[in-house]
Amino acid sequence: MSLLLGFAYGLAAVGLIAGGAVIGVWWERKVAGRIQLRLGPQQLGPAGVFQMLADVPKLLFKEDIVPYGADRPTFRYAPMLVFAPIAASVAVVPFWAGWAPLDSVVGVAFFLAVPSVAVLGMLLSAWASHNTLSTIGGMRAAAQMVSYEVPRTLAVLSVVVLAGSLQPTEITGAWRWWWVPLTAVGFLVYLIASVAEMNRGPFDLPEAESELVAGYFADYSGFRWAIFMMAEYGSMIAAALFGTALFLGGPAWFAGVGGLIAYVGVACVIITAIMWAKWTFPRMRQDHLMTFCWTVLTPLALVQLLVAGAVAVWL
Amino acid sequence: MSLVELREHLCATFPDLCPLFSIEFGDGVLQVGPERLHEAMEGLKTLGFDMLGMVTAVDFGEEFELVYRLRAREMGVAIIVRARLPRHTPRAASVTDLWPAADWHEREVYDLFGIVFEGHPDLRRILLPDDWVGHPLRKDYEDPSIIRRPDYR
Amino acid sequence: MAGVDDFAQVLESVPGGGIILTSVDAVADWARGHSLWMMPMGTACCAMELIAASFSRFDFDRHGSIPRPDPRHTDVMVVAGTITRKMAPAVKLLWEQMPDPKWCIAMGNCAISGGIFYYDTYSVVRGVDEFLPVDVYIAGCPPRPEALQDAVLRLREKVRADSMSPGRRRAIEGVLPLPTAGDGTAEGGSE
Amino acid sequence: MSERLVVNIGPSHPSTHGVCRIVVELDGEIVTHAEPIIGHLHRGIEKMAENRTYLQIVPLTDRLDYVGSMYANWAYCRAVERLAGIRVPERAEYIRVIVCELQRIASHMMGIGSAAADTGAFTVFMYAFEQRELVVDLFEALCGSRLTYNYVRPGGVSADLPDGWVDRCRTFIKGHPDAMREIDRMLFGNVIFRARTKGIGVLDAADAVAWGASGPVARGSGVDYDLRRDDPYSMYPRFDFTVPLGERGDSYDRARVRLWECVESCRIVEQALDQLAEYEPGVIMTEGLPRLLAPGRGDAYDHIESARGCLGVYLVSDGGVCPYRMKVRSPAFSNLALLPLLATGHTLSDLIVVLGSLDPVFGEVDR
Repeated sequence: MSLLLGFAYGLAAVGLIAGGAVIGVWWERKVAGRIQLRLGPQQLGPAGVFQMLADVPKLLFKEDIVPYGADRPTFRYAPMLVFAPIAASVAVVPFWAGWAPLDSVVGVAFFLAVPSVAVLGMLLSAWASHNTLSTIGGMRAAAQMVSYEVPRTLAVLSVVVLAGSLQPTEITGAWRWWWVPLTAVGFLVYLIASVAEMNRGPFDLPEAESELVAGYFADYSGFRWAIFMMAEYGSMIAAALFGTALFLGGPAWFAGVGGLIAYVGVACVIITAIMWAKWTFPRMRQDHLMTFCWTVLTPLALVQLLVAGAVAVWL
Repeated sequence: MSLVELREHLCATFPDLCPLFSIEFGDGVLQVGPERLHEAMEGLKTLGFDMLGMVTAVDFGEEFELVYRLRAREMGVAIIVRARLPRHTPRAASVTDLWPAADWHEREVYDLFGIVFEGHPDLRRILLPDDWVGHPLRKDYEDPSIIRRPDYR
Repeated sequence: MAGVDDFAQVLESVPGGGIILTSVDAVADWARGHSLWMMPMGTACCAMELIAASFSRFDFDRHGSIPRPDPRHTDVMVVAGTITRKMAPAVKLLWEQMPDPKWCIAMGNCAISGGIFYYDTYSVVRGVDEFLPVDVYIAGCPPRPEALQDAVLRLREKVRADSMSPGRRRAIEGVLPLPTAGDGTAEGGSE
Repeated sequence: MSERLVVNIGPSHPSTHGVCRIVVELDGEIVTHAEPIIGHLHRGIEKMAENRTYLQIVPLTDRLDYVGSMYANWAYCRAVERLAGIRVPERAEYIRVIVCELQRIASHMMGIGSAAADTGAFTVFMYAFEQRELVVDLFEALCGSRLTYNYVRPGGVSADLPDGWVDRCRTFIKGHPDAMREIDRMLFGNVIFRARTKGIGVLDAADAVAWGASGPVARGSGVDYDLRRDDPYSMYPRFDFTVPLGERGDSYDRARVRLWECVESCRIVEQALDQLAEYEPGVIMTEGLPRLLAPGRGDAYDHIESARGCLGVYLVSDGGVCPYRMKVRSPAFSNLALLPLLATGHTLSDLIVVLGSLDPVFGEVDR
């Protein structure tokens, strides 16, 4: 029975991420268009909402190329290894007050640890492509994702310390409004580190369009490439939902459906802000990125953790 | 500085270059032989011609004419240096040691005219693929892929 | 695409297979036609108009076409500009890196025939159709961005007429017939 | 020393600004050697010119520097005029100055925009390109073409300014500096962009001169050299303008010099429009030019300050109706030769930024 339930959750998570990615790509094209003085998709449906209904079948029907010289099995299954951990990480998001699909006592640790496995998928796909630009992209992805784990984890720990629990539902249950000003820095660090984790915005070095063409997925065509895109958007959705829940209290605001709607709405605003940053800022350089991580974000997160810890002890 | 002043300046510093200097179409022109090219260019550089604008060549049948255009920013004057090379041995001394700018320009002249610059560090084709046969800007260049234009004028 | 053709033939022979073919064709062609992502193979002057076409003023994204620099993610290669003999192998390689189904737009006179560089030159390939199967030609030196957008809409008509089964491919509507031999004028087109 | 990774960039790459192939040798992410391989757009224009009449070459020159076609037109026409001894009416000279300064704006918008896109700031590219579109609109009203104008002809220009054009131009000139200030704030004030470009690809003034760099590349290094002022041609002595200079010679300065040149161009166009009003409309072509120009034997070189630097045309005539030899001294060719010097020792990301700051146009590099 629990196996069946787990299977249903899995399907729902994949559906959520796929659906979210479809809407997210459309929304991103509209947001980018608005920022860049243009309109974005227009032809299919009102304001082009059904644009992705054309893009997705097209990608499904495309030829599935495995380049000559590529390591065939690794090349084929690496995208799954990127997508699966990110889909799994959605399971611990507390959608409802006191309820999460996987209400684990170590939910926070699960959320922070499992998506990091995706870096293996990126490295493998980069290496298996047998392409120098992909390899550089994969290396950059690995360096960046492993480094940004540190400030991200430290930032989340400040909330964990305040709540005294690693269970996301308990954290949202213990959430008080004064956490927002108290953990504002932590939230910012979490958001920036998450953007770096999902290889987006000003931190999209691994796929840097103007340098590496498309980085580690440069040689993927059709649906395998779509899986990478879905993983990117999925990780954005998961990070926004989880951040909203932990730092802003998310589902704790209202009870019932209204709470869910408000929670998802705020998460959408955060996603839009992430897109806004991507289309405004230039791309950082690899060494600046690392310096920024270790000399700015990590100390900030540590200070935040100290402050939160002191407050928790004082209470 | 006007061209007349340039002539005086040149004659005062390098008397042996003086008879080679003339003024054509508002440009100062120095016509030297290929064997004295490098020496003359070196002299011009000490005179203050610090910018090498272009290196090119013209195919005059029996001879190639190398054309250099130099500019002196301080003096505000430019000079064209010409050297005639025999067609059967199109060789000249490279001026890359004086102006690094000559590097690509000389490669281009080598590519399109087949003039060999002695002392050039890396004389390869630059514009055409490495396996190209012939030097297209020579007047006798024949290529079956060229379609001659009917005379419409 | 041999495997697809065989599969389509088997489907044709099965009762009811035609219905499946028609509906899959309808979905696939609709999706492909509305999501023609471009590989901007801009080499020369036309590249400027290609850039302009996807930028703020003309905004190709309205039609669902976005330029992607990676050939693996694209559907239609827009050859914009002169192709020289040094460049041709690279263009061919990029074309081969694009996944099927793929289309090619020859933008501008240089890509059609060499254009202004047809005569007297030793290094220009006279038309990209010497080594690529071109679907749509756009005349102009360079064509306006609107012309490129029209080409994409024309290509959409061609995509719509496509089918998995060779027997079901339709003639493209709304295209001027070629003038026949001995007949000085083209018989009036359907437009 | 670790094993080197050889990466091939191009010839079709989103940020090579055309068709340039760069073979890069990497040690980790550090470029140890970069070799640009050019010629993928070598169309043999110089050979073609040997079989075209002097007037028929003008459209060919359009295709040289396709981001700034007016310059190649003008440089070629100046060489022909010098060779044939043609005096151009002053009104035509003013119109040439106006269109070429507008062209400088259009070209620099492309230069700044693509330099921004190389660092990932794609939106700035869109904003800059919008300004370029406004200039292109003006040109379209002037000669009916958006890109290849064929407007400046030997002896004058092909058409006079149409009705209302001066007012449209003034409107653009008025609004453009504000747009530049916006880009200055958005791009050059951005901390990431500054970190990406400052101190990257430093070219010192001595190297710039020795390598024959010109235009914004040389001026970004503080080489105070602008043909418009130092070898004045056409109507430029009558205008009051300053030549923006960089200090450090890095990618940031090269890009920023372009920005301020646009503002200076606006000033020049404004003065030119004021002075143009004194001339009677319609006198835009030298009287009595033969249909087939056949200058006497000889050769002539003339150059102008294009958006990329010193653009010269060298013509040799044997007395016939076609030039015996035409050589285009393209500034982008000389500037691009600096790439190995500037990029070595920086990261791969910086290589792209340096290439963008050199702003090559391959139609002109390869000819």
